Amino acid sequence: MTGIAVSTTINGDTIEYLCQPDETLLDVLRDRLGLTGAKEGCGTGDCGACSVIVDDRLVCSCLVLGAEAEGRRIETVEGMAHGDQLHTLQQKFLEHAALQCGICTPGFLIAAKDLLAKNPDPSEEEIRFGLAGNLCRCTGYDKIVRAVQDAAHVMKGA
Amino acid sequence: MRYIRPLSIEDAVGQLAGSAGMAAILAGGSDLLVRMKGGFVEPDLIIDIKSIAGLGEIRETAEGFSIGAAVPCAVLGENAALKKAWPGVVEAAKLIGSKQVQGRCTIVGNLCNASPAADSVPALVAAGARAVVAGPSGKRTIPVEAVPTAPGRTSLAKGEIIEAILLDSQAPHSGDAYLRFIPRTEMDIAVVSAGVNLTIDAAGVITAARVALGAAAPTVLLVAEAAEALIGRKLDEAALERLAKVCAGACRPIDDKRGTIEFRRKVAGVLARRAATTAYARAGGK
Amino acid sequence: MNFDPRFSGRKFTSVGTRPVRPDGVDKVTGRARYGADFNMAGQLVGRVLRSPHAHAVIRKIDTSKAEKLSGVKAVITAKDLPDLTDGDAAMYDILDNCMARTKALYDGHAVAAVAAIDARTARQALKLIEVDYEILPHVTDVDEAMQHHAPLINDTIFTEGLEQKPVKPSNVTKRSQFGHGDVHQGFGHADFIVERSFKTEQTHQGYIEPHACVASVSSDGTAELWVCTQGHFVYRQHCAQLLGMEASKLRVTSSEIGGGFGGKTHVWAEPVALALSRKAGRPVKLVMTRDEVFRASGPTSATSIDVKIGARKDGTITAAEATLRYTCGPYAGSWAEIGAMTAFACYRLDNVKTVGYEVLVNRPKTAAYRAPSAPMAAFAVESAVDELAKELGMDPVEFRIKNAAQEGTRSSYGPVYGPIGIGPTLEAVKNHAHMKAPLKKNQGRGMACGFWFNFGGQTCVDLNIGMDGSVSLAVGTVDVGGSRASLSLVAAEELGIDYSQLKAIVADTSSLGYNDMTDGSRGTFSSSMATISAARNAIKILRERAAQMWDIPVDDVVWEHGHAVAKGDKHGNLGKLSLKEIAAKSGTTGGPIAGHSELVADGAGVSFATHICDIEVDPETGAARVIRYTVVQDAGKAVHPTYVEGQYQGGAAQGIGWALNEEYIYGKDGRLQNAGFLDYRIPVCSDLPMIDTQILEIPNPNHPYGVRGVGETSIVPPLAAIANAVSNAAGVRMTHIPMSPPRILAAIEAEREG
Amino acid sequence: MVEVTLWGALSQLAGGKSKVEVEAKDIRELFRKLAEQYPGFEPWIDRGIAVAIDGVIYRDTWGKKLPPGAEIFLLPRLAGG
Repeated sequence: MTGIAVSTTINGDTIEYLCQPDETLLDVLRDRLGLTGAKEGCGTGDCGACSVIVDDRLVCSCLVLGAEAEGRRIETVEGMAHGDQLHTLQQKFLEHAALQCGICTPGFLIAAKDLLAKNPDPSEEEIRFGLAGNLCRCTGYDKIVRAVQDAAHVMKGA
Repeated sequence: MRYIRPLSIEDAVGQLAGSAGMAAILAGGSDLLVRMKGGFVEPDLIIDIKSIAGLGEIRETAEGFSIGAAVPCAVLGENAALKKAWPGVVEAAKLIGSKQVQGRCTIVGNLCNASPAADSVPALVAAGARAVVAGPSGKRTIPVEAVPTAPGRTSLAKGEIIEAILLDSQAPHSGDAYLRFIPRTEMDIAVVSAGVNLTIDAAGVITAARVALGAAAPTVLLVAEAAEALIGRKLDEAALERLAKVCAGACRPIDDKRGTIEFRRKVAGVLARRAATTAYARAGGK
Repeated sequence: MNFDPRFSGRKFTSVGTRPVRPDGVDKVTGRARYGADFNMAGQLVGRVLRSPHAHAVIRKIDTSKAEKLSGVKAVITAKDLPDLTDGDAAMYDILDNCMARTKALYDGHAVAAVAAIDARTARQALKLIEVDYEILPHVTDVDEAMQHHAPLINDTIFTEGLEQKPVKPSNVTKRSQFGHGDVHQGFGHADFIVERSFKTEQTHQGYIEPHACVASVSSDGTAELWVCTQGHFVYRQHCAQLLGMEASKLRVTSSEIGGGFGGKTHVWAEPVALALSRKAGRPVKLVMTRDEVFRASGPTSATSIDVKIGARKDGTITAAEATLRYTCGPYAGSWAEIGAMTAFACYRLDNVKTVGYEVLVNRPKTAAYRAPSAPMAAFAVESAVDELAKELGMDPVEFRIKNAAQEGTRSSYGPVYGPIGIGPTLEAVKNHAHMKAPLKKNQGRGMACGFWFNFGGQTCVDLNIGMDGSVSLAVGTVDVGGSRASLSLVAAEELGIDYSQLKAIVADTSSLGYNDMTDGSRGTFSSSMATISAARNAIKILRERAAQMWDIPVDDVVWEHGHAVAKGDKHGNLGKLSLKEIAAKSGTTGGPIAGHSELVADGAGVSFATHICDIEVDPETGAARVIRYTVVQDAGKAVHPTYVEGQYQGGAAQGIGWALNEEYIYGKDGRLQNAGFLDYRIPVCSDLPMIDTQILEIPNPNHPYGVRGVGETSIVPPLAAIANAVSNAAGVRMTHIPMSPPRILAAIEAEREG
Repeated sequence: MVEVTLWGALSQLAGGKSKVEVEAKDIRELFRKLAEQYPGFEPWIDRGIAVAIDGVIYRDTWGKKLPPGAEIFLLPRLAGG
């Protein structure tokens, strides 16, 4: 088995790395690049904790090979804030206490960002179905949905 | 283990045919990577087909639509023409996994994974879809229902790749629909499912119909008797009753962690009824 | 230490507000470090080999091929974790569960482990370990395991708690009994009696973060452990004991924790990681896969419960009886005992009897799950209570109010209650708008009550005041859901300063005295008590320093709103000294200012909740959907109300999952068939409505601010509330949890066919 | 002298008595005297027994005073989640 050289863009930066053919993008982000914001909750695409955006598509990074990132544009939770200015979603998650343990939070933020990019004015039902790929075991989702609603409201006004 | 990214279907077929050990096709990866993670497969060669020209596109042809093998299901939902012509097929494709999985999974992958519970397959079968198979000896086109032969098995020979799914233009006064049953509202594998495609005449009498059931047998079931129960009738209560009964009777399900034989039989009938009602309305029937 | 924990009825400035949590920004930016987010230089990858058999003798393990594989640095079996438990049966069970010694007792039981340079090598090494198993007959069902002919899981166990010591070993490890009065006589006075049997399936806490740790053992006998846990001090004790180390030489740091709910109160992988590191001489990172979490951590009990309740025509319950059988996995536990204690705790009963049986099965060792054992008992009891109300023709809320326990009632588990909140939660539910909202076709409403004990325990807190006047608070209870925010509010309240001047952290085991874990709803209850005590100790020093600065007697200095104030006419011109001003001079008034506290926070007080739920059932498919949900619970005092609501909502959501879809499914071969989030179906966002909450504040007399534990009680009522709602929606009484669509449809069909 | 109510398992070790009288000022003395009177209690005390004094449950505060006339109940020491 030999390493595959990959050149990609992560949160706007050009990044080059070597990876093995069976390494997932999640493995690469966490173990090779130190970007541990994406979490492995299941490794099988069932929990959404590893959500990232690849070329404007929301995906589970555990279901993407590191080798597939060649030439792509990847967004992770580490790229959501601008300097010390939090993204509106991040701010609203804090204000609404939309996190308890916080392990699912990076995945929810990325999924919510993708949701609002495609549907800036979602109904509660659209939010719930749009975020159905992200499991949260602490909150019962109530405060997460409210945070996304509030963020959508603020972002529309901006 | 090797990972390659061929640029032509011929190259992919050649690599696949010539591979010594186990070779796997990678499009969306939502089944392959899960199997690799679980240690169920350890391919010697991964052939990523996403760089092959045309495989990532939905083309409108004279006959209808050609959906490339690397088109993610999310893209099906974004194609207005396809959605208009085959809403049932698109609904089915959009039910696979989460938004995250939608961004990756493909209907060809769903078909080749050969799970009896695959969501898009009953809808494709009801729609009369065909698969374009590229192989070492050229190309052939086969009905979708001829692809899976048993759970996890397909009729594809060594070196063969499905490069596209063909859907004819929908006939006038026709409609299709797909419904599945899952315990939650999202994220589950179908416990049982039904796809219905039908055409009506001016009087609302059904002139053609195809009914397919998923997770009801080792492979997708195209239930001819269910179509017969509809053809020549309006979709009245008697026809629906007959359809439900025939579908329940046609099932050969199993008891497993997702459902019981009893449950699958009953709900197959219920879903066929409901899907037929939607398809009929889409066809313009009242 | 003279700390007075009694409720003082003070007015609050900080407590009861809703600021952003101190660990929040790290958690929304991906910077917070959880169990698997930490690495050490030279670290190896640990992997565990697990039994595929439910019950098997381990005849021989040959690790030689794995050891020879290039890149493998250590392979261990039970031989590398020798028995140092010295007759401590509970610790021996923990050891055997970490690494099977003579028998594999469940599908997923660890039998060997490797440490290698990377994950791929470790995986290959596992395949090279040869285990020679002699497969034994197994049993996974609770009722089957109690039969005489059932396969024996441990032939040294004889049922405890029987009148006569049994002559034969059994899978029933213990019988326990609670109650008072004479139930036989009580049933004799009843006009109506409901008697039913119930079953609940095994569920998992389902935390999204798998167990993870990094262990590093040095050749000098010191070690470090980074781990996600609900109690790093307890993990230190257990690991040190199992590895023969001195506790003070093992420094355990708790990472941010990605959910626990009781599931991270128990060591599994940590002693294995330490043993691997000791053998390899390098740090070892061990992260469970999701499959391993389901197969080999600690799910809840599966149960089988019989309930009998009788009442007079006027609605007075005359007698109540229950027999509760709970699985423990393959090791002795006290899970049915808790069920037996909690079952009827909501009611005022003259005649009550509960009997619990602890049952061994070939399933993973049962661990606590949020108010452990109470939800199943409440499901059975509250279902029967609802049915009885129906037979009496009484409103289910009124029937419960009539029979609810109150101050002075002898509880079903023994002691007489002090002031309690069951009555107020029922009254609140009775008057709640939800109870009056109209229902549509195929919809039904259900309600149910729940009880939980709540605990306190050993607690230690350090409060340090910096020279700039900012305050750092070091606590030893792991923050599972926002307790750093609530404890900062408490410290701010007591010191009279602003929340923003504080920073709370969870200290490691070498930096603070022993703390019990965050379980039993104790995190905020006990650490807030210690925080108040520490703050008061610091205030004493602040007053002394102010007295020095003013050169007056310390008795003339009082602490008011964050300032030292000189009292009496003599010092009228002295003004005030702020905490910041006193801190700035601390270097020359006696050095650093700190407040320390160590205490046992007992007197947590019991907790009650009542839930309301609307369900819509599809009569053709048996699908049940939650339409509306309301939680009413007593918090004593909600320190940070938003996080209290969060606990209520989270517990309700977990209960909804348990009620409708979550269950361990074993095949005939005793193997777990759904060890993943695909087929172990926890609720997704689109499954749930908003979950309304109503916080009642009935002060706990044994806490200075009146705080009660709030974390667990919310999972107790949902199973029953949903079962009652399904019953009202579909006209069928559901007796088997989860009420999955096939079970509901089968019940509807059976009812139709009469 | 306080009257102490035992739960089932302890009651068996005390020869079937559900209530026993003990001269004790606090929980520590209570446990010591109980262990003297009923040696079978010792392993239970080691494993942990909770004491309810007038309905309030104490698990570790062995210095807690036992007020005269108080209702004293021994209970199994439980775990939470």
